[in-house]
Amino acid sequence: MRRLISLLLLLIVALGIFLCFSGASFGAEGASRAGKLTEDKVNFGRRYASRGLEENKAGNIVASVVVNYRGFDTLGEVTVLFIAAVGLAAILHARREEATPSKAEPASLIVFTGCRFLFPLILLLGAYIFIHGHLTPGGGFQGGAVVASGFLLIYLGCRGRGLRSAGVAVAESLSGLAFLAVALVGLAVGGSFLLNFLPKGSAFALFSGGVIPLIYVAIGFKVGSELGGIIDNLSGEAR
Amino acid sequence: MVSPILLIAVPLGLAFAIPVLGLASKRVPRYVPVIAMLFNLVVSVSLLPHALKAPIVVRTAGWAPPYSIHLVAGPLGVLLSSLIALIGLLVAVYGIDYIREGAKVKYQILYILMLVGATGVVLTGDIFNLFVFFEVLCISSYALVAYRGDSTGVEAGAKYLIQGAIGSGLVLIGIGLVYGTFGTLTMADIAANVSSVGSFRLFVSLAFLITGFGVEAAIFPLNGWLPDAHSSAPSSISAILSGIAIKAGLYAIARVVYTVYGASSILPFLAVLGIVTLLIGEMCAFGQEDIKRLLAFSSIGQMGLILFALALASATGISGAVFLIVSHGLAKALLFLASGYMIYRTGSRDISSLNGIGKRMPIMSLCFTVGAFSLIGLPPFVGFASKFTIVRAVLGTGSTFFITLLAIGLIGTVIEGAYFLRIVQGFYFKPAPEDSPEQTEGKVPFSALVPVGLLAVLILTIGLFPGIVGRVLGPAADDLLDRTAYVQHVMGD
Amino acid sequence: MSFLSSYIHYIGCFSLILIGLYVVLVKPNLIKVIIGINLMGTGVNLFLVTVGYIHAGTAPIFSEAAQQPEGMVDPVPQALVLTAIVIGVAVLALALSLAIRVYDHYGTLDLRKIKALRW
Amino acid sequence: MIVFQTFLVLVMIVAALAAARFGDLLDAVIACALVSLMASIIFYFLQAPDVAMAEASIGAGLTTAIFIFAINRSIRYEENEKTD
Repeated sequence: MRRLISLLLLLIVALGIFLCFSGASFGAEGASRAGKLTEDKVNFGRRYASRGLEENKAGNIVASVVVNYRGFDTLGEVTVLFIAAVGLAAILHARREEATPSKAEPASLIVFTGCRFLFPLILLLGAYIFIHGHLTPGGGFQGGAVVASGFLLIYLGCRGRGLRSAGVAVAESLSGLAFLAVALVGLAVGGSFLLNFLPKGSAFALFSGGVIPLIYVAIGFKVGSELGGIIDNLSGEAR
Repeated sequence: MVSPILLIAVPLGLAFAIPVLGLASKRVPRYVPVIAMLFNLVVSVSLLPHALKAPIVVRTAGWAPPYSIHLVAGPLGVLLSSLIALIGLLVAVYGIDYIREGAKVKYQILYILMLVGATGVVLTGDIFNLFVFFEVLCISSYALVAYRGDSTGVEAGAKYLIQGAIGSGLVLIGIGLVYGTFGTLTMADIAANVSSVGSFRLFVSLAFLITGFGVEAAIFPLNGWLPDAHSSAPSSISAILSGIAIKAGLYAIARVVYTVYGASSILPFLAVLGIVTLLIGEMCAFGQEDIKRLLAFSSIGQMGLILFALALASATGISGAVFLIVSHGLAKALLFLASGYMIYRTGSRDISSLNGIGKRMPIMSLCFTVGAFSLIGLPPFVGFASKFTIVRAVLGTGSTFFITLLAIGLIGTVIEGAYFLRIVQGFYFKPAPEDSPEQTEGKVPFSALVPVGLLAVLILTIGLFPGIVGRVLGPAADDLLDRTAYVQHVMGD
Repeated sequence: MSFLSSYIHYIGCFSLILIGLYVVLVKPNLIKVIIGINLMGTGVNLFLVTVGYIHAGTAPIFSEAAQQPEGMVDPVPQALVLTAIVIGVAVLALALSLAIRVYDHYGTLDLRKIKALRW
Repeated sequence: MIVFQTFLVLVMIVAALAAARFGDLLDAVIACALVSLMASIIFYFLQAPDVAMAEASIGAGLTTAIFIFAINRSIRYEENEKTD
């Protein structure tokens, strides 16, 4: 019965979506076929792609959209991840007191050494990804996720040597404050939140793009510490 | 004039700073939400005269709209953000001593972020940004419903999260369809172009958006989560969820339907949905024995009435709806806050165990009575003024359809009056149960009496002098109805 | 062939969304439901990126100054999807922590058996 | 090229169906990771390298890991479905 009703619901949704695509131009592809892309007014993407390089001097247009044009979204998104990390720790808080610590078998020497050797390299790769976010594909989120996967490795290979909750908390709140501080300096200097107030340099150099690399580094630290904290709490290793 | 963006940035910064402050001192984090909300209240109220003259459009990143995200602080947005800050401040004061178990510091962080999300929803002028702040609001409420990790809270949180996640997925599909059709995400820009596109695709994207936001707004078939979540959360959180969070969903629906799409053809459908929601909520509330579940179901009913009033599409109707949002927010926050300490005192959430509490907790039960009477719509409380505005608006439209719906809806109000009067009668005229254990932890601290008393005084004052809020209601309704003015203000030409 | 090239991605993403919705509506197991939410999220992300795709376009990244912005795919949906992916993983982590606590209290993940609360 | 992309989409749909079907939650999670991986490659072909990186590291990597932690701390097998 329940299955039948849900299949019927799905059919209605599918029909609605299908009928959407039978009509006129849709999406960037349809717009380019209809010749709409020449009008500057109707399409965000066209404008960012054509003017983004000179306005922000960052080679990666996605980076300048994420950090500058739609940077306010990014602030909200970092907040969402922060909420998830804090809420998860709060929900599992009671469990930590009632659960008895499980004695897991330590990893073998080869795994242990391998993990200790790889861990700094992974951190380095993550840092590379978020520092070069404005030049190459990648950025704060991707780099942060790579950093967090380093903590995953530590959990697998070196039990009991995970992150310390206090350190994670300090890292995430300081990097969040750094992001906000950069944004607010823009408000104080130029009257606009998240303004790219630093000299932008010449495109394709490491020191270019004004505040974009700064904010990406802050995001990288924040995402890395939050995802690391989530891994720590879910795996039951948090201290 | 202070930039409205500080309404979001400053509380956010304080929330980010709490973990560091918490390491320095255990006592400081408890007072941070109060500071944040006090700041928001002062700034919102000081912005109100400016917003009444013309909506304040704030750019981010220095680009003129529509090329970046911007905030639009119009009369409606600033009125709602003042309401959020006011209720948030009072509940934050209440929470200083009320929160006794679980991770207290994390509670304070999530509490601030939930209110930041609500403020962002009412101020933003960009449809994807609306989604992001909506997620901030929703995800922190999932976490707050379950933050104690007890069995009912966790179960309610899981149900709420599943339905909310589906809802936000649907919103995202709707946004994708909108972006594919218009190539823009700014609400004003979409509103300016909306007439140039064939109607069926618009209808599908609007259906996705309304269904998605409707989950949070607890419209009839989508409100399965609400009674569980509102009754399992701590009372201070229930007050915010009922008083503010569900209204944010309704605001999003109203903004999308009126300003962005200008879709007047679906309004009768929304009106019918509203009345159905009203009847179902009130009927379920009538049979409840648990006081917090009763209040939660009554919230569903009131949301139905607000939706009905919003669907009237007349200036009076929308001012009535906004007035009801204000009055229901104040009254429901008061009821949940008062019931929180009553539950601590009697150790039970059964309505029968609250019999005779009027003698043991005179101030709390007096305030509860004020809130209940206001919800029923008795003069001279604020509920009467708002419901009267709605009735006047319906009679003003002169259409038989709406008058019939209103007549059906009045049955719901009668049911509401019946169960609230039963509770109040129990407070004063029934003897206390024999074996009622006197809980010593039920002593009401000063920090709880002040917000509850203030809310009761506010309900009475605004009820006696509706002009305090009434001056803002007209411009707020125009803010929602007048699409050309909105587009002109935002796009600047 | 031209049908495939214009619609295959839309077919893929809406199949994912519908499968995800089906799992959420039908399956009683809490972790299975969360898997359904995850599938649906992936589908939605794919849909958003497909909306911004132009046939035979190039990635919105300038690697040398000579490159022309014409024929570049739309960067905005990609930025939106980055946001959506992170929001998705946040919801997922919270949902899984709730699932763990539900299992602690009730000893099962079957949503039909977890019925302490009802209407 | 379009044939290859069609193949990827078909693999993705089959993996999603498998994730919906498997009674062993661990298998379902692995199928889910396969869906994310295929989606990541499709993102790359859709000229979205940033999204492809994010999907590969977050969607296919971290998500799978936290699913496995959660399964480790609850149960592995879905109970038999009874039609209600």
